[in-house]
Amino acid sequence: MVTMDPQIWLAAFFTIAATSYAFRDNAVFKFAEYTFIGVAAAHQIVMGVKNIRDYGWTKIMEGQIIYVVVFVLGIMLYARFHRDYYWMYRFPIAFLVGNGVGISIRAAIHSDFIVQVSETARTPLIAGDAMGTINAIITFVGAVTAIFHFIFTQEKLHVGAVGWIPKIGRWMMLLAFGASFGNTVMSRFGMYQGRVVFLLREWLQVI
Amino acid sequence: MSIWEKLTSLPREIVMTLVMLSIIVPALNPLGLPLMTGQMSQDWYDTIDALPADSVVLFDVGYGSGGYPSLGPGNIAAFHQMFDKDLKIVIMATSLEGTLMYPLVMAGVNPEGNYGAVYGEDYVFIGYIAGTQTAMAGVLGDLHDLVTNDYQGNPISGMPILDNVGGADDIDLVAYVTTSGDIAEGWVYQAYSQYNMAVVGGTLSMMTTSIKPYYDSGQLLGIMDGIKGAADLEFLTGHPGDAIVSSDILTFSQTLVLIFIAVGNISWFMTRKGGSS
Amino acid sequence: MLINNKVKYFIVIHFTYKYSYSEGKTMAILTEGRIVPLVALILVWVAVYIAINMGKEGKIKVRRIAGLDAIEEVVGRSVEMGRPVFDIIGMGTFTDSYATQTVAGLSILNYVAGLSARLGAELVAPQASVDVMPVAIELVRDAYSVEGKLEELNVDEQLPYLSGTQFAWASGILGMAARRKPAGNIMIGPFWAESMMFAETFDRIGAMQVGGTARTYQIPFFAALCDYCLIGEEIFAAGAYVSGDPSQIGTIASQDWYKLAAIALSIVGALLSTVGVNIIAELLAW
Amino acid sequence: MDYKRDIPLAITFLVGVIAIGDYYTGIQAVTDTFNIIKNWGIVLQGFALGLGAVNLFRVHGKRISARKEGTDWIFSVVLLVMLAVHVVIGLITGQYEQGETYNWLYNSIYLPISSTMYSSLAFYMAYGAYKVLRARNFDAALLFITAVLVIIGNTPMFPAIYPGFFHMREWIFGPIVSGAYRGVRIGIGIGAVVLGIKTLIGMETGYLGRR
Repeated sequence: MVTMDPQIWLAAFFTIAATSYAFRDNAVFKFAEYTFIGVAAAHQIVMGVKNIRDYGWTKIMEGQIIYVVVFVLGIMLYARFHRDYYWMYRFPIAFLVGNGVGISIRAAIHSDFIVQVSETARTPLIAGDAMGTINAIITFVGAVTAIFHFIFTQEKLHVGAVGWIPKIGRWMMLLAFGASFGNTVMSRFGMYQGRVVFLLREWLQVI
Repeated sequence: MSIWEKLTSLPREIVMTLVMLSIIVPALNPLGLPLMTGQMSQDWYDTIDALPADSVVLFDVGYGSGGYPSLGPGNIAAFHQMFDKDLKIVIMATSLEGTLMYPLVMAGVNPEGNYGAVYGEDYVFIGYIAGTQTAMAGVLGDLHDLVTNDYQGNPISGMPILDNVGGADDIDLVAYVTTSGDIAEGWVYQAYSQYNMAVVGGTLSMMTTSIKPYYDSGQLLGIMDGIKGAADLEFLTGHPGDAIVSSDILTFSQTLVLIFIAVGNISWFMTRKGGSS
Repeated sequence: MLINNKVKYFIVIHFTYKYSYSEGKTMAILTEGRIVPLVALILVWVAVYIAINMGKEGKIKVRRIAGLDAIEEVVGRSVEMGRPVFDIIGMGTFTDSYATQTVAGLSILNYVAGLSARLGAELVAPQASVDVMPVAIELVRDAYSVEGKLEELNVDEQLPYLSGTQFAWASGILGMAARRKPAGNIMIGPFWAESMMFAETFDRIGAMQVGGTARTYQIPFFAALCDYCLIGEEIFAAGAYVSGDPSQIGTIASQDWYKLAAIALSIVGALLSTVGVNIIAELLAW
Repeated sequence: MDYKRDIPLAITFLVGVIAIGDYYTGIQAVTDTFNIIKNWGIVLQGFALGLGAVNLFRVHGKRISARKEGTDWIFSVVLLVMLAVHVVIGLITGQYEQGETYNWLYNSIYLPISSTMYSSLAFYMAYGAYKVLRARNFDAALLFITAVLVIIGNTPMFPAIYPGFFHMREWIFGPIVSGAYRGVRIGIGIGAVVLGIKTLIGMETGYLGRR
């Protein structure tokens, strides 16, 4: 039996509306899309206000008057939309960018560069068994040739006999991208089946 | 127009309808095919299994409704295992919609009913914190300096679970489930590189290849690879749910995709042979 | 089995770390185990300075990327066929984390506009971002005026604003492609799920395509469908090559030095550890 | 000196260097300062969350007042109404997203659209796999091989018939993916670090906006 719950009916309508784009662009889809953008922005505001209350306002209430500065900086963000006071927006954004960049690159050099290089450097190319050796060599060749492919300012590294190295890198990457493509297929179907199950189970109640 | 020419350009409506059917039919008539567990999810499971009871896990709900169909089941399975092992779970959200995913997940886990867990003693949800990596660094740095209330505004002082949790040194494992590359990398940066913590991560299958290097070097101890990883976890924890149901659907729909690939290639090859030479 | 042992090993290490190091894990000034990363970070700074200065003096050459020749071919083909050429730079903005990809896309747009003006092709470059659009218009106008063909440019027709929302933007492009039947399509910049829709549609109408993005998830679609695909950082090199901007060129050179170091350390380290000497990994753990 | 540009550049540099100093040094004063920066940053991010909405009001407000482009302006009205309704309901109760009405609306409107919007790309994946995944040249052939093998390994039926299909998939995710993606990861990592350093030292100023 089909459900009588208006919430499920609404959800079913929007599920079908959002799917319809796959067949053809249409007004119902547009309605869903613009609703989506509007509600997403609204949710950001709601969560933003809650965040400001929980992590800023409570601090002022506790007597940490210094947080008034943060509120002033926060309001300055909106100067961005003013023709003449536009530049005031740069102070808080500079703070956010400095913090964001600092907090991420300080660890990125370790996580993405040193640990990865070190992992390549400490793995022996000969393992206990033949398969292990083959795997170790493929991994090593893939990593080194892929980096090689992305060297652009050393022209002599891309001609003659060494010119094969970046080509191998490109092929190794394409093989890996193929695996990524295959997994993306699963990712999308894994998501969409959840919506179909919702329609069949909650809305039509046939399973 | 030859048969090959027709097959090389099937109208999209036909393709879409067949895809729709390939999802609906198995949903109505599940087959219950066996599953093989991947190494990445096995490692996720083993990592949590190796933790002694009362270890503290920091769990990040880093996805929203867009990722829920793929990641929600895995999140539920992960919580089943953690509650089953009597771990203390400190839950947070770096995703804007995390606080709305939390009730959906908890409805599936039912920690009070299934495990006798008590909110505030065995688990707590400190809600959404803005700033992604800044939020991670904040919680791992000095939790009590940053957070004063849980997601519903109740003060966290006096909650036994948080009495002994001040920051990274008191947390034994960081686990996250996310749709965002910034969050997936961020925990490796902030927890592994900063504090040498044990981290496990769950992502959409399409992101798995990009974070795989972290797993190879031990920066991530396990990966939950989207809906497949979720099905693995449901199987390993013995709590079958939506993900295992989905594997039958995947069988049908991906087989259809494979047929399309075959038809596409053969017909393309045949028409090219006939046309160009 | 090996990997399972790895997990257990890390758990053990983690707990040992937690209970033994937690009291005195920092030395007086520098934190243990972070000396190499700090030195590496400071050297990036030095490298950027040196490389940009070298770039200004013209000492650095970025190699020509194969895809750039293909772009010339695309534009030439459109002239021959008398149909327009599309250049799509994606829907990135200057404030998101893909800004550098947008900049690379703009450099390419400038290059394509120059070629189109010179060879007489009709360029169409739909826009998605209100931030980026004025810059794009400026660049295209510059390119046309360098060639002395400014009067041939119709900004409203050739650089229309479609939409900043993903699916509206996608369907706008698909509609334009179906109507205008371009002979060529160049897509360089940040792309999301729309990449496949674009690549597939332009392929179907018979356009020759050059695609490139540094968003790795989308590369498979370009690699499979485009006649030439720029993978990842190739788009930055291509952008720097055509723009000749010393800052961009210097950035690429400084990254190259680190990549060369990574290759050298990997090769030496792997060979040494094959014979049982693990010195490189130990050094990097400082 | 142009204080409208130079002071922000100095702020970026200072804040960034303190963040880096916190990681690399054991100096207590730096760590304490950075703790304050972190907490401020979290509040400021909360303020920044409203920027998108203001932009939407500007763009769609203009579109509504112009009323050109056929009937598209009606959708702009829909957008702004939905935005306003959700904000009012979220804020008026004082319970934010935990409010009962807000939750109800979220689960019946936003959740279904959002989770369907991206997942309906599955249809494109199928159509794409059919039109795209053709071994038309050497590059595409390489992609084709691993993509097909991974899809086969991911489809539970095939490993159920012959487990080797799954082991093949696992092997591809072993050396092939590990090697190439490690190279890609190192490249991305160093690229991000160089860009970050350029930002801190004021050579990359795009975030400051127009001059």
